[in-house]
Amino acid sequence: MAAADQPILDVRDLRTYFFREEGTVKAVDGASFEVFAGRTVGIVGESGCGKTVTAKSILRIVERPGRVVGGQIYLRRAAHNGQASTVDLATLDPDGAEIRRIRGGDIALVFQEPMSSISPVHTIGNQMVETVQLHTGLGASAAREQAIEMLRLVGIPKPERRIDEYAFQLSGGLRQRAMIALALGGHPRILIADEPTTALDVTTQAQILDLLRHLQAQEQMAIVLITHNLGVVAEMCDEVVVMYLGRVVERGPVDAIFHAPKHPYTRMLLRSIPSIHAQVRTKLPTIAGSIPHPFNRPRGCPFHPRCPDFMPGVCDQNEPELRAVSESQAVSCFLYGAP
Amino acid sequence: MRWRFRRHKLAIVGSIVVIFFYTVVLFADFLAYAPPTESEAQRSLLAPQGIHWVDHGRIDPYVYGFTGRRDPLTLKRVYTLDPTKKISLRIFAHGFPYRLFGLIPTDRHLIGVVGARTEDTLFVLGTDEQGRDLWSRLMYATRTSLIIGLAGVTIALFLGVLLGGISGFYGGGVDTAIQRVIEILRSIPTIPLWLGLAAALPNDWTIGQVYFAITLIISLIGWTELARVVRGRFLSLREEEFVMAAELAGSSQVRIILSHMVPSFLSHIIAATTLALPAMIVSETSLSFLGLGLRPPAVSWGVLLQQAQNVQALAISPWLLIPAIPVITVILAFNFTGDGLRDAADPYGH
Amino acid sequence: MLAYLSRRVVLALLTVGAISVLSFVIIRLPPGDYISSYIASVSMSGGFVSEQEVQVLRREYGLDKPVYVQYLRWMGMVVQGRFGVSLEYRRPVSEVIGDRLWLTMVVAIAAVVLTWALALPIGIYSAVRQYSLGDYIATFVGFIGLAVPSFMLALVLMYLGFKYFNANIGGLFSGEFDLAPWSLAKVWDLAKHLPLPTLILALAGTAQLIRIMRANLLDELSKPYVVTARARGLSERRVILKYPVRVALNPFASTIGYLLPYVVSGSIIVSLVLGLPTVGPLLLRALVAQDMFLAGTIVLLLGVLTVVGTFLSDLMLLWIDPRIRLEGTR
Amino acid sequence: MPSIAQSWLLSEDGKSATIYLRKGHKWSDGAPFTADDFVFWYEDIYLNTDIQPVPNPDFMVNGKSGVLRKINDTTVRFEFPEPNYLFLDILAGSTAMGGGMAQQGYEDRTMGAYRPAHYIKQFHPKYVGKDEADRKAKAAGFPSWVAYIKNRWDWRLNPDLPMLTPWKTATPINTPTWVLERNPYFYEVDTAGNQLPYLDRIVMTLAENLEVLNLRAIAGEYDLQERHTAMPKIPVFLENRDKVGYNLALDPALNGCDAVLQTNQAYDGDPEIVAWLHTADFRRALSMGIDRDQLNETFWLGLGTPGSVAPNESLPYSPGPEWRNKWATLDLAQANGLLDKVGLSKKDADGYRLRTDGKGRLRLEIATAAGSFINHTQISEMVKEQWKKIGIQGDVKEFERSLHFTRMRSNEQQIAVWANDGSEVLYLFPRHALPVDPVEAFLGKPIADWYASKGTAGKAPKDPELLRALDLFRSANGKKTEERYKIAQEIWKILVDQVYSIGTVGQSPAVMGVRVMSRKLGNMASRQINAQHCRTPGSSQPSTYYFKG
Repeated sequence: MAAADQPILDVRDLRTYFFREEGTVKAVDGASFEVFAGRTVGIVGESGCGKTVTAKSILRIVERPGRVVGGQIYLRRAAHNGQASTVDLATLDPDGAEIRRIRGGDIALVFQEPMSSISPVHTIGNQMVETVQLHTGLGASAAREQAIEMLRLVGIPKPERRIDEYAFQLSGGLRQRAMIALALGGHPRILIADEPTTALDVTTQAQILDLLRHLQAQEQMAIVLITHNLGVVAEMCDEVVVMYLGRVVERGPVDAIFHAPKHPYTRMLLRSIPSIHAQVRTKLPTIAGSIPHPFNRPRGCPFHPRCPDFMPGVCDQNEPELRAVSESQAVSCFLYGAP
Repeated sequence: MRWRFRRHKLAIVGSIVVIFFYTVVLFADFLAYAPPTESEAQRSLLAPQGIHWVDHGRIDPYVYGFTGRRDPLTLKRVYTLDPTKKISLRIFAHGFPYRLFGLIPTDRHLIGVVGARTEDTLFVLGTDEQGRDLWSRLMYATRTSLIIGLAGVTIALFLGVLLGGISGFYGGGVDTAIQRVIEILRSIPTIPLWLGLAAALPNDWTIGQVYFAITLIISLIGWTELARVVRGRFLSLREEEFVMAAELAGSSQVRIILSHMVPSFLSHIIAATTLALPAMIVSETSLSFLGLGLRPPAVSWGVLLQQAQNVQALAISPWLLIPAIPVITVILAFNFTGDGLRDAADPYGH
Repeated sequence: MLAYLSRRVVLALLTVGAISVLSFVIIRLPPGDYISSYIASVSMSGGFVSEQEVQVLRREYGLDKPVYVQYLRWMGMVVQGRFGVSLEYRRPVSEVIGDRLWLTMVVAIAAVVLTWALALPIGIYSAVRQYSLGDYIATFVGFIGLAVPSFMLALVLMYLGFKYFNANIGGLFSGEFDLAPWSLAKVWDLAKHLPLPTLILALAGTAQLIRIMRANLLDELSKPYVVTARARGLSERRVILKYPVRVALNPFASTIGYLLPYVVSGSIIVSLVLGLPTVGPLLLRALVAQDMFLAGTIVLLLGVLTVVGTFLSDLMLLWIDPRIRLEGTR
Repeated sequence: MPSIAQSWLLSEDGKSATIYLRKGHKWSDGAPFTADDFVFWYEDIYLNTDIQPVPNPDFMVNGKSGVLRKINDTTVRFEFPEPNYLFLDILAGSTAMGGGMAQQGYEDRTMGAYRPAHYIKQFHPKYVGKDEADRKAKAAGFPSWVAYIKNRWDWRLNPDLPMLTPWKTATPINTPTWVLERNPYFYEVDTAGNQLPYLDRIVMTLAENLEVLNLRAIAGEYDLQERHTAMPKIPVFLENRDKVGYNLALDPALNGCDAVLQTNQAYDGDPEIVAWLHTADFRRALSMGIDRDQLNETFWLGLGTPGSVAPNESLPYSPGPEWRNKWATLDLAQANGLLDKVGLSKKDADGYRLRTDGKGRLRLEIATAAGSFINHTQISEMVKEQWKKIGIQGDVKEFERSLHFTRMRSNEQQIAVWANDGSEVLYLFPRHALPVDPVEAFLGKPIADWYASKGTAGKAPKDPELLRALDLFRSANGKKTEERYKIAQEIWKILVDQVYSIGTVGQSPAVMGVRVMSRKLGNMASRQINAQHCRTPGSSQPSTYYFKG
């Protein structure tokens, strides 16, 4: 198989649990998806469905008492001899040197709140130079040069001056750009962007998304876009992963998901997008009920209490598995195959 | 909230200890077996008695009788046990009369002896220079000190919530003025402030009045911290939507404060109070050490520790230092409980 | 910025004024005055003071005037930099204090440094490893210092030092160095006497600092910038020490102002028990003897120290925290 | 005074006392010590009303001032208008007038009868002008020349002051270490002709706290310590003496009691209490309700002598051994009998006697001072416990020391506890035995005012016996020694019989009598007189102490 056909990141049956005294929270409970170079995967779902924990799990930076308890996270990376090798991130020591090289160097992370994601008491330059040095081994002044370049790359005007400023001195859009620049410091091949545009106004949102696309084209980066905004997904992504209560309920190419959603949950999500074609003053459909409390995870299919197609005796008894329904699309629902 | 508190294991232990100590407060007379001031030179500085638990193969606790004299060479009091004289212990024995909770007249005590006056025979923790039973004094001291702490905190709480609340709720000039007062009060070193205030107490006050005044003085210092906490909470709550909503809906200010704001920061207040209590207890012992707090014949932890604060106690009668153990225990317990409560009330420790 | 600073200066001056009034009130609160305690001490040693003499003494020290006149006279002197003559020591107050002030500072600073050296690592550890066994042990040990009455700890340690280690008893110098001019040997002698009082003083404050550090740090540890830093591949040690610890230290700057005067006044009891030649016992004695110029000067000094300290720590906060420093410059 | 004089002579009529000085006697700076130093003191200090606004009673007889006259360079004479047989005692005792430097220099008393004129003159306006004197004071930070000159002649504060004593101050007492250095011109020599003192330097360190002081003494850090070494610590001293290498001497005092319960005979508060404090049988009952053996065992380690307030039997003032135990032994039956008899027969449920005016239980306040040499508060607490058996409720209240005195001066105390040290020499220091000195009169400040002012102020005692005792005391001033002794015995008999002051335990080492001496020191007395007028350790000749080896 050609290298391009192989995913550079292959997440299989990832499970991350939080062990609290009150009980175990299964924040991610069997998530599987693949990420290809130069392409974008969107992970969507309501708040609390495990999107962010999935991102942190990949980097192995889940806070205690959380822990990756199962699954594999295969990362294909260039080894020293030019050959590609594959590591399972799930088996690495989370405090070890290897995973630290991967963080920022292979996989970078951008958060939704640029203000609080950059240290308030260090200049942007300070943090950027640190990252660059860490992953490139450059000297201080060379690293600074590169940091300025990076800032220029993400479209920050007068980067020579901005580099010595603090996050709170920048406007929201610039801050997010700086954040992206910071993430790119180690030339990662995968960028995980966790709600990168949520805190921004619509115009700025568009600019940032443009920037991401532009960078992706230029650096051949894979992007994992975590969002609850299906509009963004439609605009940006090649693949979509829909998560509910820590599980992947459906995944597939963006067209398939948007035009032929299989899982009742996906359908409901799509229906809740306001449409310009809709009649004025029609009530926006909402998803009935709310997400169950993490401790009170329902038996059977986790979505069954809210599901319009709930089949008593089936959905509340057995857990569905993710099954392919077409060449590229998979769904976990008993509507598409009995247990 | 409850869950978070329970995670703090030290806090659970701490709160159990605190409850235990306040039980002692309630039952001090019952737990003591001798009046706290009954003195007798012939048992001056008697070391803690060993209690023998088993007699003739069954559990029948007893102590030995003793005789004492002063060694003419060392000038120490020496005591010799009299193995022929076994004095059996009983629980719920009769002893000196008192009123339980200040109401029910009784003469039952937790322990006592058979066939002799308990006051003359039983010295679980030994005696002080005047031959007074340390165990019994400790019980009464616990009562005094813990009540002072509680009363002091109550007053501090009242002042703190009132002034901090006013400061935080109205803001503006009132806030500035109160903040200034707090800053000035905090700039004055505490000990001179105590000294000045304590020395200014009228001398013809009875022990009860002095007791109250000391409490007041201690709390005068303690309220600023509470006021700060309350003000901070008020300031942040003022911005909260539900308060604004209530305001817009035309609720009166008192109503807003009582029915909306107070409940929402009650847990913070409880935590802050719990943390202020040990400071009050330390203050009481320090004031007594300086000779400014409660004075004999009042019995408090401070008074007991002050009497042990000398070379001869360390060298000859180290058991006089025993009262330090409950003091340390209770201060730790309060601190851990308070920390636990605060963690629980506010996981991010604001 | 300038407006802010000048506003702070004016406020500080007002506070100092209020403190001076309060200091005077405090030292004049107890009934009687210096003369009555003077008579008591003379009588105690079998001396004699006649009624007439009492009148003369009162007049001489201005104690026959109304309290506010006494205050104004005192302030008049203080403003000129004269603090009056200690009634008890018969020496200018500045001389009496001068001997001890810097020793007080040495002890206080040593205690503060030790407090920080103990509290910060423990605080960081117990925040990073919240609810671990180590957290419990560290917190417990830290709190022991808070719970044991310092006067008792001081005496017990001093006695044990004598009994088992033949250590010097109390004070800051051995007898032979008390009078000696400054030399390396004398400094060494001081250094040998310092650990005990420093440790006792430091233990008393450690718990509080541990608690603050732990809370601040817990607060910061959950911030996204920590996750980001980690995601950039920094080592855990570096992540913690460079980012959240640095931010959590900011509030500490504002405590420095209170810390020094707090240690000085907190050291009164310990200094008393250990017989240290510092300002604390002097203040206590002056208060008991109602040596009003001496007591007033010390209380005022401590108050001013606090105000100045607060001011300085505000400046320091301004300096170390860019958020405050650059506020409004954009 | 006796040591700086070569000899002295009291005239037969008691009206003049002549002091003969040594020829060639020198101040510590080498300047000659002559009669002019007396004259300077008398004319420029004692008679200067800025320094000494009113004459001192020590220099008066029956209210009439004496004068000082220079006879020649080595002779001065004190003259009085009426016989003053006591005056030599006053000069020799620890009084304002006598007492040498110890007393004179104490605080700013102007007495002491002589000054190093050649030195002091430079601060005196008469010799340098008022402006110059004030300027010097201001420059040194003192408000006026008066304050400054008083500072200059305080031997403990001023190292420059010329002295006559064996040692003089090198670094002043108001620094952490008070150092005394030998006076090169000290007049004493030993039998081999070596000049005294043997010790070149005395270093006294300031302990900020009594426990530190005691612990240092226990650890042998002092060569000699006798003040503030407390009785309860004696076992600890004994335990460590061989290990550390010091001796412990106990010097019993001569006064009757280390803790006296003084009843206020001029109390004007609660009339019921006033009446009982004035009832002799009530006071006697209180005295007999005290178990002194218990007190002795507990607080004096059994080393004291229980009994009344009378001084030690070896003194000429003593009324005799039979007065030691008069009304001063535990006798509950007699005490209860007396109390029943005087009208306090009704008791409440707890067994305490009730007031006769129907206002509940009779309560007596016992005021104590914090920080006394022996713990008066604890002693009083124990007395209070003992009084339960005679149905008397005592309320012990401890006051800060100066407050204790302030209350006495405003006549607020009912019963106050203090020691009667000094009373062993009744005429020189009567204040602990009789209410004659307004500065300290726990038996009633108004009575002392009345006595001191000869009836123009204050209040006469109601009690005829007390009045008789005061009359006797006043009459003794001009009497010859033997007669004075008789009168003193008579006064003590009244005081003991009437029990104005309830004695407990005394003649013990409690006050300055626990002496810790390094074994390195030689010529140390194994017992020395421990009495106020001997200014311990002065009675054991410190100038002869030396270090062995």
